[in-house]
Amino acid sequence: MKTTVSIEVVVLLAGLLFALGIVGVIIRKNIIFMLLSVEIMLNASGLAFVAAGSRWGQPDGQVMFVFILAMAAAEVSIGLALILQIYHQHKSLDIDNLREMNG
Amino acid sequence: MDKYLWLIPALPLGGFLILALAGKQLTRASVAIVGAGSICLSALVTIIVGGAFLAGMPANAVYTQTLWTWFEVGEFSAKITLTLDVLSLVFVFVITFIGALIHIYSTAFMEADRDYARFFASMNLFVFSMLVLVLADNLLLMYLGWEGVGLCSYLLIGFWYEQPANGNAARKAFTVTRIGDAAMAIGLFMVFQQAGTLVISDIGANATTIWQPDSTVVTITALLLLAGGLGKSAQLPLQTWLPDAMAGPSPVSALIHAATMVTAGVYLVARMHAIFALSETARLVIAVIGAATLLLAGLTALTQYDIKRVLAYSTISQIGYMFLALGVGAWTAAIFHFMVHAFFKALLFLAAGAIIESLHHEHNMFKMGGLKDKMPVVFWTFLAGALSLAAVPLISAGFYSKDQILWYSWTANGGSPVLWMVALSGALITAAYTTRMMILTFWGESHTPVGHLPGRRMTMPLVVLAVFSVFAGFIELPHNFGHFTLFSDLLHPVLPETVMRDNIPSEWLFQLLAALATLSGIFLGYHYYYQQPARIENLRRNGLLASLHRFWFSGWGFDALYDRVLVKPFIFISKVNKSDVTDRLYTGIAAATGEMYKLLSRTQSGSLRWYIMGLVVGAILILGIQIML
Amino acid sequence: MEIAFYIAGTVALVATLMVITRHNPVHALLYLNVSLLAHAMLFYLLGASFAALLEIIIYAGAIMVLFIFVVMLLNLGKETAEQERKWLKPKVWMGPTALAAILFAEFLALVLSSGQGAYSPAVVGPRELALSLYHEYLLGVELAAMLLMAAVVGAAHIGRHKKLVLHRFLQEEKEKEEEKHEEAVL
Amino acid sequence: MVGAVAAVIAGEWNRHLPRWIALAASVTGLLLVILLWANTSPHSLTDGQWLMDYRKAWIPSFGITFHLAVDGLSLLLLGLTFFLGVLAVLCSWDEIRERRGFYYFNLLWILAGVAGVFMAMDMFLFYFFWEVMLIPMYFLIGIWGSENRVYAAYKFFIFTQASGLLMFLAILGLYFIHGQDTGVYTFGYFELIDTVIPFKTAFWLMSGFMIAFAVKLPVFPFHTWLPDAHGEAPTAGSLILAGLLLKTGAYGMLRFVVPMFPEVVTDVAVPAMVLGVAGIIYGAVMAYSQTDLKRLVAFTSVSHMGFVITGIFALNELALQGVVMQLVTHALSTGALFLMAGMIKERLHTRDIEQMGGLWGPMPQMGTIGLVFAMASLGLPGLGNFVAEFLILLGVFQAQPWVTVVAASGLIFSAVYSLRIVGKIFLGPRRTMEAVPDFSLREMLIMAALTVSVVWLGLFPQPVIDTAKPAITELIRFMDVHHMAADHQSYVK
Repeated sequence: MKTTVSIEVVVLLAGLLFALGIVGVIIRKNIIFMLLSVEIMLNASGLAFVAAGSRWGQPDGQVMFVFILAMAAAEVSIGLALILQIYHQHKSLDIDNLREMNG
Repeated sequence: MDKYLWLIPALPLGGFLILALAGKQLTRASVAIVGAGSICLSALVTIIVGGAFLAGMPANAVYTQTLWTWFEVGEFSAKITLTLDVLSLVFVFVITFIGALIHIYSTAFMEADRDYARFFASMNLFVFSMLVLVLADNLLLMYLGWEGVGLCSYLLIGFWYEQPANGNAARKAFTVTRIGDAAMAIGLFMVFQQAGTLVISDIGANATTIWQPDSTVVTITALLLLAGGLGKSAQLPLQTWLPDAMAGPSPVSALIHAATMVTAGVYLVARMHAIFALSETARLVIAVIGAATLLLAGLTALTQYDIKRVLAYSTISQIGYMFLALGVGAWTAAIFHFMVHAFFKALLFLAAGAIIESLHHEHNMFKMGGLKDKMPVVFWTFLAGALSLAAVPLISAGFYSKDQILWYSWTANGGSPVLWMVALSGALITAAYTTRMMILTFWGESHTPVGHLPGRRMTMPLVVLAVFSVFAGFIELPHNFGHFTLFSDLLHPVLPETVMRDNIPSEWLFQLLAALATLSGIFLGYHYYYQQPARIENLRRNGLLASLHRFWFSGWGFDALYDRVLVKPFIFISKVNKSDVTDRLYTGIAAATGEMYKLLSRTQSGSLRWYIMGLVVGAILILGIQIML
Repeated sequence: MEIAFYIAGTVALVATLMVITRHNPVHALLYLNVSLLAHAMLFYLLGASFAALLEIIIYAGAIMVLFIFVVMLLNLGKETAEQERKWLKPKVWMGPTALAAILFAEFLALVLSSGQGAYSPAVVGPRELALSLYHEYLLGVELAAMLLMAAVVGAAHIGRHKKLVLHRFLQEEKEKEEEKHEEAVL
Repeated sequence: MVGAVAAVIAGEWNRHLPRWIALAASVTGLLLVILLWANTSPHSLTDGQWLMDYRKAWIPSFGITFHLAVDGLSLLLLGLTFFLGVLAVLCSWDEIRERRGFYYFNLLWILAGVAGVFMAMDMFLFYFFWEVMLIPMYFLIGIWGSENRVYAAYKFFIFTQASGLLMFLAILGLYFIHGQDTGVYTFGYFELIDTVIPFKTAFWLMSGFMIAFAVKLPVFPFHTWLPDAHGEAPTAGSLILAGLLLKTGAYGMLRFVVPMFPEVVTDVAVPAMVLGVAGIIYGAVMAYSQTDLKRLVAFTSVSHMGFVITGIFALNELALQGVVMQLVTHALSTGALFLMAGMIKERLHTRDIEQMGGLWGPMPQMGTIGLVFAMASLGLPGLGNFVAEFLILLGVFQAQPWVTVVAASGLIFSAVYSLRIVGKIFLGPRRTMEAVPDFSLREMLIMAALTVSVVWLGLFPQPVIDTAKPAITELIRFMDVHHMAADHQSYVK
């Protein structure tokens, strides 16, 4: 059960996942995929927190993860509600079609 | 008598104020009375004060009268002080006397003009300024008069302001002389810095202790002051304004641009002789400039058509003689020539004015002719002036004054054979163009009918001046003519004796040569313009001579040169930069802000992906900075 | 047991990569689920067993179900996949990927420069976690609760009520436009 | 006495009634100043620099006092302020037809601000007045200006406000340095003036002040707001702007920059003079090419103010006296030219000098007066400007001969543009056939007052010089003391 891992590797893994999440957010035009990518990013940061907490043997990392979880739940519920709404109004999930500002 | 000194300039000033403030309400007659009367009174006061001055010469040979302190800062102090010595007396006499005659002449000449009062106001102001100039006891007050005459000259050249050409001529006159004035102002600063005062007599008294002879400082100071003189006296290289200044009414040309103002430079150099005496270089420069100017202007005068332009160039040329005399150290000769020149040149201008008016404002000499019998008074008086200008031996005043200069240009300490040669050829040219002018105007066929003859008020001053132009020469006779030196004796309290070189040749020879030059000049003019006018045409056909003629006619191309080198670039720079380049900097900042705003507002596109990109880039930057640090 | 860690890490990475590159939303969701399970494994290996449980129950269980519901509700199927295929071109993803790579490289540089050694993670059990959560972070818990509450209300509000109203308006507008169009044609 | 002057200023703040009240207020101010001058000039000029002193705590917790004092320099400028104030009210008598109350309110407010600037002896109060005169000017340009007024008003406001901010920073810097050194936190002028500041800090603080004053003056690269503001402002606005607001910049330099930072001032004297000379020539060249009469006159202001800054940094009595003279005479001559531009505009409805010409015929009186002031601006002896420019150049020559030589070329350029004004407007053929009446009685009164003053200053400038003398000698003494101290220090090292 005992593992010895270097903290760098864990944090790097989190970073890599986070970067993948970013890529996902940017390259996808479909809002659902963007929301998924955001979830990935949240998870990655949760991983980093947990890793840090375990490094020092403190519960704080996990506490943070719990908060992230709560936030993710809230975010997803609102986000999905919005997606539904958007889809009904615009018949599309293309983020570029949804621009209404005249930039 | 010295407490009446202030009256001399005050009278014209009073005339000016009355005319300027109330000129509209006055009738023409009263304008004439105020305008001319103030000057006549001033002339009268001059004669009385001058007589008293000469009769009971005070110990230090000056009358001074301090009116009030102008301003006083620290160690600098300028007072409004008038001072009369023999040098200024000569000038004051010439100014008021000739001025009075010219004013009388003008009352008739300007009779028909709309702005009668304005004319006399300006003329009175001019006389006032000129009197302040010559009576000033310090250089600053002199500068006041100096600029004042410039202003009046401007006003009077541009008197007929409706024609743009007149306005331009006026502007040119003021600007060109102003260049000299600016140099002179710097000269004043140098004088003050070194001498600690601007009072002329103090400078004169202490000059040798203040400056090392022939030091660079004194040379520069002298040259800067000289620059002022060159501007006012229309000497090389600032001579271009004077011919154009003939746009003004003829009495103006007579008073300002022949008799008085243009000789202010001569007065300045004579007045500051203490400084100039200390610098060999400066005097050489004066002499060379004088010689060059007299030759150049003489040759130009030979080619002009406009009678007033001929006279203008001859004025430049004659003042060149005065500068030559000053340069070689013949101070009194210069002043003598100034006085004689003032008489005959004023006469010539007034007579020319009379002719021009009679011929319906015809200036071209080639369209005159045959006036000898039609206008006898004008003819005879003009002849008297012309004789003097040409310096016909023995019978004209011009001969005595000019001969003296010729003589000194070789024999005085600063003289040299080259200068003499130039002066002699100048005499020949002078005689030639004078003859040409006389013949074209008075002999030959009549080309333009004579309108009306000048009245009494115009001819009277002509006659008086003619008498003076003939007889004024006799107050100073050459050494071998009985050595009668009334004039130079008079001036000696102020101006030093002319220092002569050793082993000088006989004066007879010089007089003979000068007379010969004059006569041959007359002969040349007579030959080409009276006997065989066809020859002129032949000469003109020669390509080389024709282009030379054009070159001389244009005043040796100075106008074009200045136009090209100074005026055009100035206007170009000025026009190019009309909307102010430095403003670009600030509008640039404003425009950049505007651009930034547009750029940033473009980023507010509503596109989520862009926002996230922005976030990522920001994160990259922040992390990058952290790595760098 | 390091090998388990590395395997789990690799699985998480690969699954995530698949998530962001899939065209079909359902596939992507399934990969995300795999990824989340791999995360749970990682948490467990790092000694955070409670977190691992939560990850499985809430994330992989509840949240993913939400997603799937939505996908189903919107009936996202083959057309969406086609669309996604058209959008996802190298030209589109090259730039962001490069940016992310740079960001990661910087992150790498920073992490590696800190020089932390290897360690064996301590097990932090649910008990400590609960103590900490309801003691030190009580305020945070309350806030999270409020957040969830707000999310529930908000989701309900956005998802249902407004939709209908706006939807009807839109339809009415459309109808009006069509009528106008017909009039214009006639 | 002091209270009365202060009361006038305070009283002016809330006048909303139209022109008579404005006239009355400014005339009262003028009379008070004249009275003060007459009362104090014979005896107290010799002893002590300050003629009046009025101090009252304002915000004591920050060491801010309501401290006004008047010396010869301020007195002159105060006199000028109210004199021009009267003229400004008179000249806008008929020109302003809308929102009169607010207009005169602004006008008086500016006067109050300017007067306050000239008297304030507390840095905070000074800054306060400095801002007080700014905003009404903005309104004056922005509301009653001509076509492009909003742009001009913004430009004016941004330039002066930004520079004022720098000055405020410098004041605060001075405040804290002084506070740290002595433990006494105060904005008082007399306390701050003795602050010992390390050279480098002093340089930056001085730059703060300098930029504020240089923008106001304006010195060459900061001048670009001026032509726009002048061109668009109403006549009275231009008059006040040229006559008074520009002067506050010079006053600030004389009062604050020079005595507070003597070492730095000596160090930057030459570059500052070069800037001044650049301003002289640049302004003159620019003036030549302008076709808008008011812009033209504005550029002549730039040129004249170049003389001022050159003179200030010559740092000797001659030049400083010249600067004071220049401030007064420039206000009169340029003010008169602006007034004339306004009058011509009222008649011809244009400011474009290309469309003028030959106006001497119908308007000989205006022609004469115009000529007088054109001559004044080119520095004709006998008029006030000559005395000023001569003294400045003479003083500068003692300090830097070469600078003078270049500056003297400004004399030539000034002739060129002044004659262009006269030539284009009054001489030449008539361009318009509209009937143009000559001066009305009111206009004649204004112009006569200005003409008489400028001639009087040209021939009898001594009273002005004597009045300013104590302040100037004090300044010179200050410089000398610091020089000696600096020399002493270097010996010690």
